[in-house]
Amino acid sequence: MKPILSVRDLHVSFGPAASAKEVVHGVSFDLGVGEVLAIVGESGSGKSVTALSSNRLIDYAGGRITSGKIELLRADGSVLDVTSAGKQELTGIRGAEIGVIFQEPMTSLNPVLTIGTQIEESFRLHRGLTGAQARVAARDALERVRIPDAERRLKATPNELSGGMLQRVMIAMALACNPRLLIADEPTTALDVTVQAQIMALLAELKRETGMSMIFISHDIGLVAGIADRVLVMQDGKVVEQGELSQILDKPQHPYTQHLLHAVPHFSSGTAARTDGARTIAPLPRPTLEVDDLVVRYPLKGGWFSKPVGAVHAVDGVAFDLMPGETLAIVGESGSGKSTTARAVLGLVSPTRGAFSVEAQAARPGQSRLPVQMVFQNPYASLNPRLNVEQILAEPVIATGTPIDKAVRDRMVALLKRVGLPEDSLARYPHQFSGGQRQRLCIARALMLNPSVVVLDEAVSALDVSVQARVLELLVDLQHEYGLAYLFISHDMAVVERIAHRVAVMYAGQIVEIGDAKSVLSDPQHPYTRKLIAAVPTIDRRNQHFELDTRQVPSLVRPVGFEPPVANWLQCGEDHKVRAEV
Amino acid sequence: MSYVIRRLRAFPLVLIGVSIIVFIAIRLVPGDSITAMLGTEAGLLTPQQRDSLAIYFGIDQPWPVQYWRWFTGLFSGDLGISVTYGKPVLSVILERFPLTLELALLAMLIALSIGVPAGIFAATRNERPADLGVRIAAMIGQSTPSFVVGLVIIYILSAGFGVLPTMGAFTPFWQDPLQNLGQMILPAITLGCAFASSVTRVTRSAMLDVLSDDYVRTARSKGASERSVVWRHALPNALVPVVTLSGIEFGYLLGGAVIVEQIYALPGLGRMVLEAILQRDYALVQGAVLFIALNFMIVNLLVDLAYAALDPRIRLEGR
Amino acid sequence: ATLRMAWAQDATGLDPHKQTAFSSLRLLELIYEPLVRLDADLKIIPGVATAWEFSTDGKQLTFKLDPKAKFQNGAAVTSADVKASFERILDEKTGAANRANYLSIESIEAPDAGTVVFKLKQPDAPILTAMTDTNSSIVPASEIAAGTIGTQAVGSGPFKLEKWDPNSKAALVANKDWAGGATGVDGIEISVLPDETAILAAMRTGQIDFALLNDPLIATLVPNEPKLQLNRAPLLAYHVLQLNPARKPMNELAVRQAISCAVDRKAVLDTASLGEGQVTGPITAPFFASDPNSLFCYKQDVEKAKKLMADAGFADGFSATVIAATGEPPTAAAEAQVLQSQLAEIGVKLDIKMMELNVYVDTWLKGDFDMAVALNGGRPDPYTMYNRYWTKNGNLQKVSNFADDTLDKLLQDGRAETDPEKRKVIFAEFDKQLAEKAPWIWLYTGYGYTAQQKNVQGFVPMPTGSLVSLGKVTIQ
Amino acid sequence: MRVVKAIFSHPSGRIGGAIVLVYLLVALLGAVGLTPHDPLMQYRIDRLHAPTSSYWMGTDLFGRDVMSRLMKGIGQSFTVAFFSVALATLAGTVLGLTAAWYGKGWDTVMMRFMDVLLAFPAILLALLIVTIVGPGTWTSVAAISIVYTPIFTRVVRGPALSLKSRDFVDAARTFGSSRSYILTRHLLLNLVAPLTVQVTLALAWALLTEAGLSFLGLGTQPPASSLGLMLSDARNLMEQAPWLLAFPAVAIMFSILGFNLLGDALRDILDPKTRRA
Ligand SMILES: Nc1ncnc2c1ncn2[C@@H]1O[C@H](COP(=O)(O)OP(=O)(O)OP(=O)(O)O)[C@@H](O)[C@H]1O
Ligand SMILES: Nc1ncnc2c1ncn2[C@@H]1O[C@H](COP(=O)(O)OP(=O)(O)OP(=O)(O)O)[C@@H](O)[C@H]1O
Ligand SMILES: [Mg+2]
Ligand SMILES: [Mg+2]
Repeated sequence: MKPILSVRDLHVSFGPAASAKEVVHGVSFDLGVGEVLAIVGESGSGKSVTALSSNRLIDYAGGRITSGKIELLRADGSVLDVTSAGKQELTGIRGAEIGVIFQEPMTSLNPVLTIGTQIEESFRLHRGLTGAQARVAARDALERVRIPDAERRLKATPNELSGGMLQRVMIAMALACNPRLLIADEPTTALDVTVQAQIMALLAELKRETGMSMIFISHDIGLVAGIADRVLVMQDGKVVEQGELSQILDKPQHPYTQHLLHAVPHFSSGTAARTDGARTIAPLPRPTLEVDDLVVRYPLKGGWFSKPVGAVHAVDGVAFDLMPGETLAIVGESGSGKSTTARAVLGLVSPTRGAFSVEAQAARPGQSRLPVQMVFQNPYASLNPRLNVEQILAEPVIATGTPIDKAVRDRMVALLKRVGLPEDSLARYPHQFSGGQRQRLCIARALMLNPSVVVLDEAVSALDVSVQARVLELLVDLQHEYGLAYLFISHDMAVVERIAHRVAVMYAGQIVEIGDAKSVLSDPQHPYTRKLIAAVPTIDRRNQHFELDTRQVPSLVRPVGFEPPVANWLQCGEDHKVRAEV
Repeated sequence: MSYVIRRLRAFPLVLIGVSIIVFIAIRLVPGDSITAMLGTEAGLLTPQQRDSLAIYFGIDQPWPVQYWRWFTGLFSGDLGISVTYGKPVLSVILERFPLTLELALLAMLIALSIGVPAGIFAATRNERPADLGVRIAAMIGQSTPSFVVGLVIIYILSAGFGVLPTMGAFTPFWQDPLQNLGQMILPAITLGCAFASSVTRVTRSAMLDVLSDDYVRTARSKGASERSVVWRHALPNALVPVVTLSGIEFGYLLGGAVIVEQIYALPGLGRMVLEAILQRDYALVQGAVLFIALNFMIVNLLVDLAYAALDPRIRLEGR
Repeated sequence: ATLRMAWAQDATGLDPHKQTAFSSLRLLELIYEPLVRLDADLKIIPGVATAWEFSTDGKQLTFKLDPKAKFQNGAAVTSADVKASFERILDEKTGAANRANYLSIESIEAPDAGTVVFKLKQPDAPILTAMTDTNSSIVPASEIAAGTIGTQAVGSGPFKLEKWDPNSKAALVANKDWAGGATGVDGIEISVLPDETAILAAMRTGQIDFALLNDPLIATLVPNEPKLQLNRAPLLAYHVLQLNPARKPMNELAVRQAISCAVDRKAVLDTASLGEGQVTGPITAPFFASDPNSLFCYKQDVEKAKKLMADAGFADGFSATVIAATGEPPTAAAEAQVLQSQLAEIGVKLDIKMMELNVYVDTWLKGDFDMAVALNGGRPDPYTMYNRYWTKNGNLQKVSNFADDTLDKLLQDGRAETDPEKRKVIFAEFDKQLAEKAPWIWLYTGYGYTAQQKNVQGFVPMPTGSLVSLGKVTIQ
Repeated sequence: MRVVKAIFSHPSGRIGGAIVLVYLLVALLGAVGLTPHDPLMQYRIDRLHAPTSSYWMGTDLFGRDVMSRLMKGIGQSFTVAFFSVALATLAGTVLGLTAAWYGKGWDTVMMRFMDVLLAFPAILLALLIVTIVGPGTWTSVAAISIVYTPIFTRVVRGPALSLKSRDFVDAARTFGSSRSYILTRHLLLNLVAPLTVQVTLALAWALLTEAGLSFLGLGTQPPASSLGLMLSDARNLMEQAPWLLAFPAVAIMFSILGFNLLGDALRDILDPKTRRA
């Protein structure tokens, strides 16, 4: 049988002809009817460019197909050479024969048009439907992607819906005209794990229903395990490996593929969890950081005279402690209060209530007044783009009032070396570094003052898998070397598994389960923890079916004076307790 | 709604500030109503004559008393009496306002109907000769002082073609739409010229930003035609800066376009205030500036409301 | 037909006794009439009064009113109205501009409806000329009593004010009851076009029949237009560089004379006004004026100037500030600049300070300047024109800052003398003295301009700039 | 230095930069007196002379060389524009920055005050200031800068508010960096780009405002020249001597064109989004 899409020796360049930069160097593949092809590879490897060449959307980004052939089998059985097709033909296949779902649902939907209008457009364009007909079709499309209360949602604008909802809308839009080929470009990267699981389930189900072909792009090889028939691994614009799913997962040939596979978590066995944990060592030293009954509330104002009408209970009664040399990971969905907890510990928001104490270790040279330092999620945003590295590293020192002398400069150089940055970095600016390097810079800066606790808020989430792995290794090494305690905040279970000694699970502003990593991850007790872990894609769960769950996260907004009930903890292991649900 | 109320609550404060500044400023200017009326002949007045004139003009009391008298009058809608017009200030202002409003609206209409399409045209031909042409034309339009444009238009029309709309008296639109438009069109073009140029530039750069946004790519992936992508998907998103600019310009124009009114002899607010300052018609200056400031704030509020209408992402909160 | 007329500046008010601005007078003189008027040769002709006569001792002035004269409200002009009008002018509470000219009036009597008798404290020949002023117009006694002068214009002149929208337009209709007979047009429609280039443009397109022009730069363009005609009349108002003799070094006679000698008056005229005017001495009324060439240093003489400066101890010159009003007259800035460049030749460094008109007036009235470029109004009678500055108790002593016995005496003599020829001799001497003492440097008199379509006929330009002859203008 | 290089490798920056440079050069020549004639010298016999080989741009009413006056006038106009924009930038930056940083009462008071100034018709405000103090170069500077200060305050306050909540500012707070350090290093330094663009735009407006003030006779004082004063002096001579209007008008147009092009280029160069890596 003829493949629906056949790509031969595709080369794509960007920029004006004279100074064109080729980013895809001779990619070839075939996609059979009803087949799912996964393209994996790190950021910038050319996944999107390759996929979006098949409907020539790259034209609008300034790209050009310089050579190669792309043949699309059309619904009527004819074959279209996409590389030489005219504008008319291209708009004819876009949407009708090739649907696309993009990575960022928040930005990929037009913010000023209602959901309904945007979905209806597809029907108008390719089906010639108008008015009430189009509206009905749009509602059906929304119902198809399991959006409850579809009629009402049609009138909503994108800002009124959550990320997961929006991604469903995107899917509904892409599938509106039953395209025979769906390109899903990292459709879940911007979403929470639990939401990701639902979207994946939905895609799998729709694929079964319609029998369409799909190109599924991802940088997470664990995720593709659930859906792909074939996998294509890309690096630097070239295909490095290509084959059946099981072949790639079980017998990876290329080192890069092996690397990707290594980064996938394996909780069930608990084998990957860190074993250098500190809790079992007796007698326990005094904790470096102790947090007790931390409450952060943001008042909500409204009405005529700006009276408080309620409060966002961002963090509600959080308590934990952190030993020297230990990593406590806080996991939870977006909005569960992880960052707020961290910011309270750092003194960036003032808690409504609660106490925390930081035990400074025996005075060490260069000890800062504030023994807690922070590494933020987005390494670019946390570095002032207009300061060079030397100025960046000097800042914490200047803040303590210490003059920048040779000793300080030596320490800078030493730290840069330690985190693996070239020595000549001092005079460079943040934009001259890659994402991973920037994060190392942030780590170096946090270490300038010899802190005892480092708070890492999503510190590796923005990084590529391979870069992520190297930064994590560095963190572990530094922890050993300096006896640092880490408060590690992440929503990525794979990462948590590799760095945490202990894990705290947050849900709606409260900790619902806390304990040592191995026992929490391999034997979760709280239903929410279970759901969270079940949602994490692993290569062990090939072509697995998820249950569709459309429950919403509970609102954190509470009336004035509301106090949550006192927590009731159940001990379920030596160092593992869970909150009892009432 | 509560947003509007919150914004409106700030109005009185700003207006009081404006009124105090204008009250003091106009009195700090040397000369007074008496010298304005009599010129150098004021030197022939006896002190007694002078005093009685001061009472006549209401400038006999100390400043705070004068201010208080004027300020309390405001609450009963009494802005005082204009000494040049011999009429209540409010009625003088309201007589002039329709012209100013119409001029501002026309100028904005011209600016938007030229500027927006031109900006889009340039943006969709980014860095190509057509784009460059539009941009240069826009910059030239923006950089020519309006009085030069006005003088040249008048000269060319009158000396070259022997035609000119009737000047001086203003015919309200509802009396004779044709004559009214005949009078207003040239001044509106003169003002619209620079205004359209700004609109073009802002539209162009906003469109360039928007055209590279993700949802535009989404629209294309659905097979939308180029026209629909530009006008339906991109343009509404690019309108916020255009509305901002138009709002600010419009707000300024509602204060009267002194120079253009002067050249085309239009009895608008701008010239009225200028004359009032020159005549030291204190009540009129105070009332007019207050009125203009109020307009400006209302326009600003409308612009902010327009944002929210244009872009549902924008939530109106405090400021 | 209606005469469509334009001017750049509108009247600033309607009270004929208080409004002194040139622009106000041009409107008010079409509505109101004084007792007597001036003709184009500055001779006194009947106004509301048909005849007048001084008593032999010069202390009583009697007017016979025109029985046909009627106010626009239909009432006849009576001696009661005249009496009430002058009493209003004399009342300090009114703040009337012309009051200072009537201080010699002791009482006003109205023996019958058609006769008014002014009793004077002393002989006062110039009082008659003062009465030609629009600021001495006769207004209805009833309007005075009602307090509506200034809000309603009810005069006895050729036109009736139908509508006035300040700074925009005014509509005048012919006064059918005008004692002067039928007017040539049915009415006048006045547009205020603040930019004179726009006035010219409007005249080119035939939109305007008649216009008042101020700026010689614009006026000189009118003759180039085949359909237009320019009327000009030499004015009594004079362009002058006022020195402040109260300030050093202008207190030195030699310095003032040096400045007078250093100035090339013709050049100032040629540059600032494109030669539109005549170099003048202090007195501008043709009947009294002397030949400028006979006056002190009216021919530029830089050498003499330098010598005078050296004599006064200012061989190296000095610095001073000269004030001028923006746009009033339009030539002021140009005059200041030409003078600046001329005085630089004798080492006088002038610093020009342009001021908004009112600021200028305020500064000028306080006498707070080194020098001032000014356009001062002229009067047909030298005494009325100059007593305010050069008599010892002149109201504007603060401005002139120059009290001089000779000048004072000459003016007093001129006032009391009723024989025109003798007065001429007195004022010739006054003219000579003033030029020689040079408290001010008189420069030139300009023209009053009006432009009209060629089909407009019957307009007579006047040295006072008056437009009263519009009453008889016709459109062919 | 890097910025200058970047400007000249940017297409519109090259043109804009060149125009501004030429103007600065001309202004400099005018300032040191290297003009074809003395700009104040009145050649009486050559009054209102059309352009000739000895007077390239003709002469004015007084017989002064228009070209020399233009050269001097450019310097004068630029002086007013530069100083007024500099003052407005300084005041606006300080006010905007502190308003954003301290928030609360100070912010409210400051922004309300700026609202008052903004709501005040700009040209009237300038007019009043000039009539109160009396015209002159420095009055124009003061008047124009007061008019533009609220605009700069807003331009600074908005971005400063968002910068204030950026991660690197939070990071600085966790180090305990001093307020002044954060304000200057983290906020101000990052405001340089939007400010620079605003400055070039404001320079263009200031030139036009100066022209407007001079048109109303309240700007530069004769016999000194400025672009606006030359234009306003020329208007009633437009028919006799069109060159008097044409040259200053073209000069003002090109200078504004130059600033606008430069502003566009700076916007591209200083914007990290479009900055070439
Ligand atoms: N509009 C563009 N202009 C210039 N270069 C581009 C453009 N879009 C992509 N590139 C380059 O093409 C290369 C491949 O980009 P592509 O978007 O296909 O990567 P990707 O594998 O999809 O990465 P990611 O996981 O980050 O989405 C990258 O090096 C990128 O810098
Ligand atoms: N300044 C604020 N005012 C009001 N509400 C806030 C504020 N900051 C945070 N919140 C709310 O507090 C809750 C917790 O936010 P937080 O940033 O701690 O979540 P998170 O777990 O870090 O989420 P993410 O994974 O998305 O970073 C959210 O609902 C958020 O909307
Ligand atoms: Mg991609
Ligand atoms: Mg967070």
